[in-house]
Amino acid sequence: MRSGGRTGTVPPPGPTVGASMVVIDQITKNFGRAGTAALSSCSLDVPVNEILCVIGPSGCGKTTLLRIVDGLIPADEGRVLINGTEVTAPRPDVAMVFQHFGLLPWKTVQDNVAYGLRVQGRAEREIADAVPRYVDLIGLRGFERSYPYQLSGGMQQRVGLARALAVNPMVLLMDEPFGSLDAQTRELMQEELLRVWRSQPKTMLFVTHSIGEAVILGDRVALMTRRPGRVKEIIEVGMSRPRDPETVRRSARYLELREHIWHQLKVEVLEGDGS
Amino acid sequence: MRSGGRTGTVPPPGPTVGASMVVIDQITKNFGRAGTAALSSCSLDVPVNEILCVIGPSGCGKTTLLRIVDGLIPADEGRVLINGTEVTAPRPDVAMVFQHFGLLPWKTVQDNVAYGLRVQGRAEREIADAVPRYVDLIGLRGFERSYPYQLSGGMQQRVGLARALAVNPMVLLMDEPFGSLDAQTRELMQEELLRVWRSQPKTMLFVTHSIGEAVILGDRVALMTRRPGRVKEIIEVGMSRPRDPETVRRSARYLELREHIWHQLKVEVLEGDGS
Amino acid sequence: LAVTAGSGAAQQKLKIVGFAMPTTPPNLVHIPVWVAQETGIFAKYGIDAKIFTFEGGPSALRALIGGGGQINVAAPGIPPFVAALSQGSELKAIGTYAVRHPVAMVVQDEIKRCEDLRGKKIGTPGGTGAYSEVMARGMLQSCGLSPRDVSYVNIATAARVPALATNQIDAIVLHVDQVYEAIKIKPSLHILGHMAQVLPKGWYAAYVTTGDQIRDDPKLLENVVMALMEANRFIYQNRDRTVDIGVKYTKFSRDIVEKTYDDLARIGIWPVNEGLSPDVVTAGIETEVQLGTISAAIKPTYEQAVQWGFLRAAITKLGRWTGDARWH
Amino acid sequence: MSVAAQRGRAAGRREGAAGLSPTAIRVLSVMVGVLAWEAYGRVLHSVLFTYPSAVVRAAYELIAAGELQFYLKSSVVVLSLGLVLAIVLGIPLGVLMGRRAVIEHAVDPYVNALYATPLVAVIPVIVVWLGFQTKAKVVLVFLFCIFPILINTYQGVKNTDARLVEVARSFCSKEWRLWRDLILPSSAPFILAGIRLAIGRGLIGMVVAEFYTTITGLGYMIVQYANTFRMDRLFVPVVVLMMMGVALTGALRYLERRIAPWLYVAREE
Amino acid sequence: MSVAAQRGRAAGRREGAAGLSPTAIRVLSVMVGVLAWEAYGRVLHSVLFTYPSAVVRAAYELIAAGELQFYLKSSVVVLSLGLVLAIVLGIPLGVLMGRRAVIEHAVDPYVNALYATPLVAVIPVIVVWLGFQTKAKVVLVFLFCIFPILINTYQGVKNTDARLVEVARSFCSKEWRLWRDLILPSSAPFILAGIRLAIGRGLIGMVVAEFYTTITGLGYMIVQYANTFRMDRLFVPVVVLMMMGVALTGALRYLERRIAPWLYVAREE
Ligand SMILES: Nc1ncnc2c1ncn2[C@@H]1O[C@H](COP(=O)(O)OP(=O)(O)OP(=O)(O)O)[C@@H](O)[C@H]1O
Ligand SMILES: Nc1ncnc2c1ncn2[C@@H]1O[C@H](COP(=O)(O)OP(=O)(O)OP(=O)(O)O)[C@@H](O)[C@H]1O
Ligand SMILES: [Mg+2]
Ligand SMILES: [Mg+2]
Repeated sequence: MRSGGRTGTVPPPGPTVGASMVVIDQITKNFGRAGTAALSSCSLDVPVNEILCVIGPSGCGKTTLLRIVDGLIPADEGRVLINGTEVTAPRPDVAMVFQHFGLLPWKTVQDNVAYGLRVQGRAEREIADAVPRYVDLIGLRGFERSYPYQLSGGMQQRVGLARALAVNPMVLLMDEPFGSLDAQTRELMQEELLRVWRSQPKTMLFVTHSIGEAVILGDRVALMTRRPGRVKEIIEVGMSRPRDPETVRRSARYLELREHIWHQLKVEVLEGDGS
Repeated sequence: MRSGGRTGTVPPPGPTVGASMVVIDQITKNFGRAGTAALSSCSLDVPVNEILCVIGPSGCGKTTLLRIVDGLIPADEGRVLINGTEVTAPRPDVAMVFQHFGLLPWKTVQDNVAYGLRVQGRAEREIADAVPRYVDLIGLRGFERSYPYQLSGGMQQRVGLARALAVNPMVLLMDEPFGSLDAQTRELMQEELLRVWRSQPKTMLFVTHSIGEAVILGDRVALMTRRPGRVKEIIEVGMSRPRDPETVRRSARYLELREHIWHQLKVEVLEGDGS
Repeated sequence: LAVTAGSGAAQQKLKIVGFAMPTTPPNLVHIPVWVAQETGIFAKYGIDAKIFTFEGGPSALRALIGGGGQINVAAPGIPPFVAALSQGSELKAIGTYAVRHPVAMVVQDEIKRCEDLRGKKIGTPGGTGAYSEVMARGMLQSCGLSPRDVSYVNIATAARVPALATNQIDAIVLHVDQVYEAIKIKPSLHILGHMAQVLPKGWYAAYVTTGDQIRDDPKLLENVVMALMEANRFIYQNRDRTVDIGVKYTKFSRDIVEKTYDDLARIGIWPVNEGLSPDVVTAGIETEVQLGTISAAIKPTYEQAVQWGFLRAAITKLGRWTGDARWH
Repeated sequence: MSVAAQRGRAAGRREGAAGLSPTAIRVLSVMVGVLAWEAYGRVLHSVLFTYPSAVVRAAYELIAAGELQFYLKSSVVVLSLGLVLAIVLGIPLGVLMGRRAVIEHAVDPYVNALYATPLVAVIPVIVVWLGFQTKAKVVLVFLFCIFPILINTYQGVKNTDARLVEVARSFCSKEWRLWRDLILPSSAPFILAGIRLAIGRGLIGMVVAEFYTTITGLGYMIVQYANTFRMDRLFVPVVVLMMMGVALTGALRYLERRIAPWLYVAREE
Repeated sequence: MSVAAQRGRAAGRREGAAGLSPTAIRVLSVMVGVLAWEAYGRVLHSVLFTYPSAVVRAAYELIAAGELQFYLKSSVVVLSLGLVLAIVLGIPLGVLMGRRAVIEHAVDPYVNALYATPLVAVIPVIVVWLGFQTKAKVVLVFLFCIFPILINTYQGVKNTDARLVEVARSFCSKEWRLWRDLILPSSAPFILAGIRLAIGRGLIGMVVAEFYTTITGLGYMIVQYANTFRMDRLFVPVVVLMMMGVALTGALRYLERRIAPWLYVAREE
């Protein structure tokens, strides 16, 4: 098991390219005694360095799934393997971007960005070097010493992203990381994310509500059913990289995928509307 | 000044149709002594019962603007008129949907939805009647007795919406109310919102990051500059209602608007990227 | 002297009199009030005593001065009484339960004579000038020592006996019943001397009331004084009954109460006649001046300190006891 | 996501420690303590100390004689009145201080000063005003109890999420509704800690009040048996006080679950 | 949006009350109080009470004689040692109790019991173990101070946002880093309220410790002048204690701004 620290562009020696980095095997999860069923026999395979986008109706269990993969909560049934090892607790080489941002209110932007690095005991020199780079990447230069409450919603969300990227994890779990951003900033961030991914390849599970985003970022898109969530369908995006957003949006494949996912979601949401 | 309670479909007697319901007059706002300039001479007019969508880059001052309009914080310069009266404090006939949801963690879904009504001293019978309707409207039947932490992000966001709708305000200020919803649920919510709006017309200031959403919902769209925010351009959507989302998305006008807004946003975001 | 406990018509119209006693639970020296109550002496005089106990004379005095009229008589030691007097409150001593010192110095095994105290640690709760230290000083002076020849340990009241038991002090002045209790705990301790014998002219305590109460109901106070004088006399005549009452209220075991009774009765602690004679009182006030409790400038006179009339009336009614060196 | 929405959700990882239930751990821990005390007490064998079995024997005697019940009753009356008074006055005053700057600054020096004032200085005034019986004692217990409640409530109010206050203001909440809907629930953990502290202080205040005014109740028992070195009997009221402390805190926890269920619902998962 | 992100941002609406500064309000309020005391004291004219001008005169005498300084010094040493000890041990123990269920359940009954135990019961044990001198007093002050800190810290830890704990776990934070990054800052308002309570209790504990062991310091002054009905002189150490209470709380506020700036930065807007 590696504890982060990759900086090169060469794929890490550990995982075999093409093999599965994340294996989600028949996960079931219920909450509380009353038993809100969040996930039911949910399975998913993510090959090394793939970007897998997850789309599903609101409340279908996406966040719950990421929390289980990160080792934050145990599944009721099933198991998760990362790089061949079963997940029982959080690992330093897996980082998560939280839907609720999860910034520490008492830390400034730069200390929040440095948080993961500090926690993992990186050298202060390395931290001093990395933090400004990631603050720049998320476009918050000038706000290094601001506290979270002094930032807009979108700015806070970007800090959460920088914090996860800064530790340069092997697996990145992202829960709607661009949900609070305007279309343009979002596109900018997508580009930055892909740039990081190209220079330091990593496996990503990317939850999003934007079909466009899923198609632009993902190698594949996993569609989830309504609660209790299962993987309903996995769609190969099948477009070559680098993808230009404008071009993609105009392509026939995009419109086809969009239509398909849209329809599938509609079925889930409308059927689920009753309960 | 009215204190809510409209139920009919007839426009209220107070404001003259066509007159301005919300007048934002040269608002300037700086935060702190260091002085993050959030808004600078921002002006905007919203006619009675219009839906005005606001789009702008992340951190440009949209939330700040809504907070000023709601009377939550004072502007440094300029003033806001609602229905002809200057705003100095929150009014009961203006309701806000918060970007951060703002649910009370110690109240269940139904009590959160009822919160505004209770606070405004409505009769318990009226509340008992209204709450289930709005819980249904947001698709959370069965979760009435759940606490916020037991809900997914998107579910929480919808509760915040129901709370504001329930008081049936004259002016509705909405700060990215559908940001955490998947595409389909979002569309469902848009439809519900328009249905409410048709049966109980109200003036809306609707902040969104989705250009599609702005075009589908808005009578006009206000584009904001990057921080410090001003209104850069106001665009007439000029499509008849009711609008069918599918049809709209295929129309030439939509693509044209989309292209235009997209471009304008790009200019703002890219120029603003430096600081 | 036969006591007809609370007999006759007087019983129907008993007047409630509030007493504030300075220790909880009382030591045997404080027992006359309870004796008067238990044996019906108070009832005989038309009195129903309500006895409150406090932690220290000052608290008892405060209850008398400020307690909303619920206390008619407080029974503090002399230092707080004189101190309060000199601060200008109108207080009067109307009687007493002890003019002589009812305390003794208890010492560790190796101290056989007063002179052995040289270089030893003496416990002085309340510090220099407090009652305990004054007594210790008296003891030292009786054999030509001074405080400079010993070291004082200002321990707290609650810690006195633990300090003796753990050898952290070598000597301390205690009430006689406490002495016997300490000896029970550590049998090697013993009494070096009774202070009433070392300092025969000491004034220990008084029954105190306020000027207002005297003006209000002098008759009642006269009865109180008379009843208390009778109680003092009763104690000498009824050892067993007194010990019974002592065991009941002091909470010490019977053997300790008996030994204490014998010591105190032998010394004649409880006055059977006036007790508050001018020489005792002026000497007592003078002692407080010397100790610095009060300054000479505000020293109260005998007349300011004592309301003599009630005692005189009591003597007239009850007759004077004579014929024993203990009677005073 | 609503602020503090998931606050407290299993805020601490809770291990089962070989699967023992909380009650089992508590009982075990107390048993170990009692046994250690017994052993130490017997070895030390000092008149200044005692051990549990002797205390139990003494308790049996005192209960059989009706003494314990008698003294306990008068103490409990004083304690409950004083504590309730402190809660009823302390919470609103704390909220007021937290919400109104003028009141805060005007009252603040008095709170800090009074809280640091030893009782002896206050006693004479109390005696002048209220005598030395139950009324005075209740007020003394009240003075003991109010500060933890007041100060904690104040801090809790200051700690209320400003964003939620803004939500309430947006809906034009009246101040008193704001207290009810927002300030009090959000300060609940602070207030509960304050009450917990007040219980402990109140128990002591009850005894101390008895020392300084006229001595009655458990205070009387303690003084009496301390002066006569009946350590076994002395520890009977002391142990009663300890048990009252534990029991009242337990009762508070129970109440907490009833009046502030969200603090617990949240912890279940 | 991060939980409690904007917590405390002007949590209470703060009015200026005719534009008076906080300090002005404080000074005014204290002046009113002192004048009222003076008037009442002169009217009451009792040996059980006094008034500020008499206290000032007495203070002048005692300072001129060097008495006040002498006794103050010995008290302050005891107070500071006891208080620091309570902070240093109370906070970690509180965090431990909040984070580890086994420790919580094992320690909990002792905390509740000890906190409700009157000092008189503890004194003999302390005397046997530690004698009468400074050591015993420090331990007594410590016992007075630790509970508010411990109990408030515990409650603060329990109140930590579980979502942030999850973030820390996700980054594989070690437990001690979690304390530093998350638990302590988030419990800071609780802990500070606890320390504020401990200061008041410590001041009293200092005096009480002096009553119960060897009588020295301010406690000695208080006992002595209370017993001789020198109310003016009695109030000199009492007022000193009050002022210490106010000053220490002020110092705490200042420290708060330095070690927990986020609590204040947030309130400025
Ligand atoms: N702590 C909890 N206790 C009880 N129920 C919970 C808890 N957390 C989540 N749930 C339930 O589990 C279901 C799935 O929640 P989850 O947050 O995983 O959804 P999601 O797919 O992330 O939705 P969204 O897109 O709205 O964020 C929901 O119905 C929610 O009510
Ligand atoms: N309380 C505050 N203190 C200091 N600066 C603030 C505060 N609130 C907002 N700001 C600043 O004001 C600017 C505008 O913030 P605002 O929240 O209005 O942006 P926004 O348009 O809503 O952005 P987003 O789309 O990301 O939510 C930001 O630069 C932010 O840093
Ligand atoms: Mg989610
Ligand atoms: Mg915003």
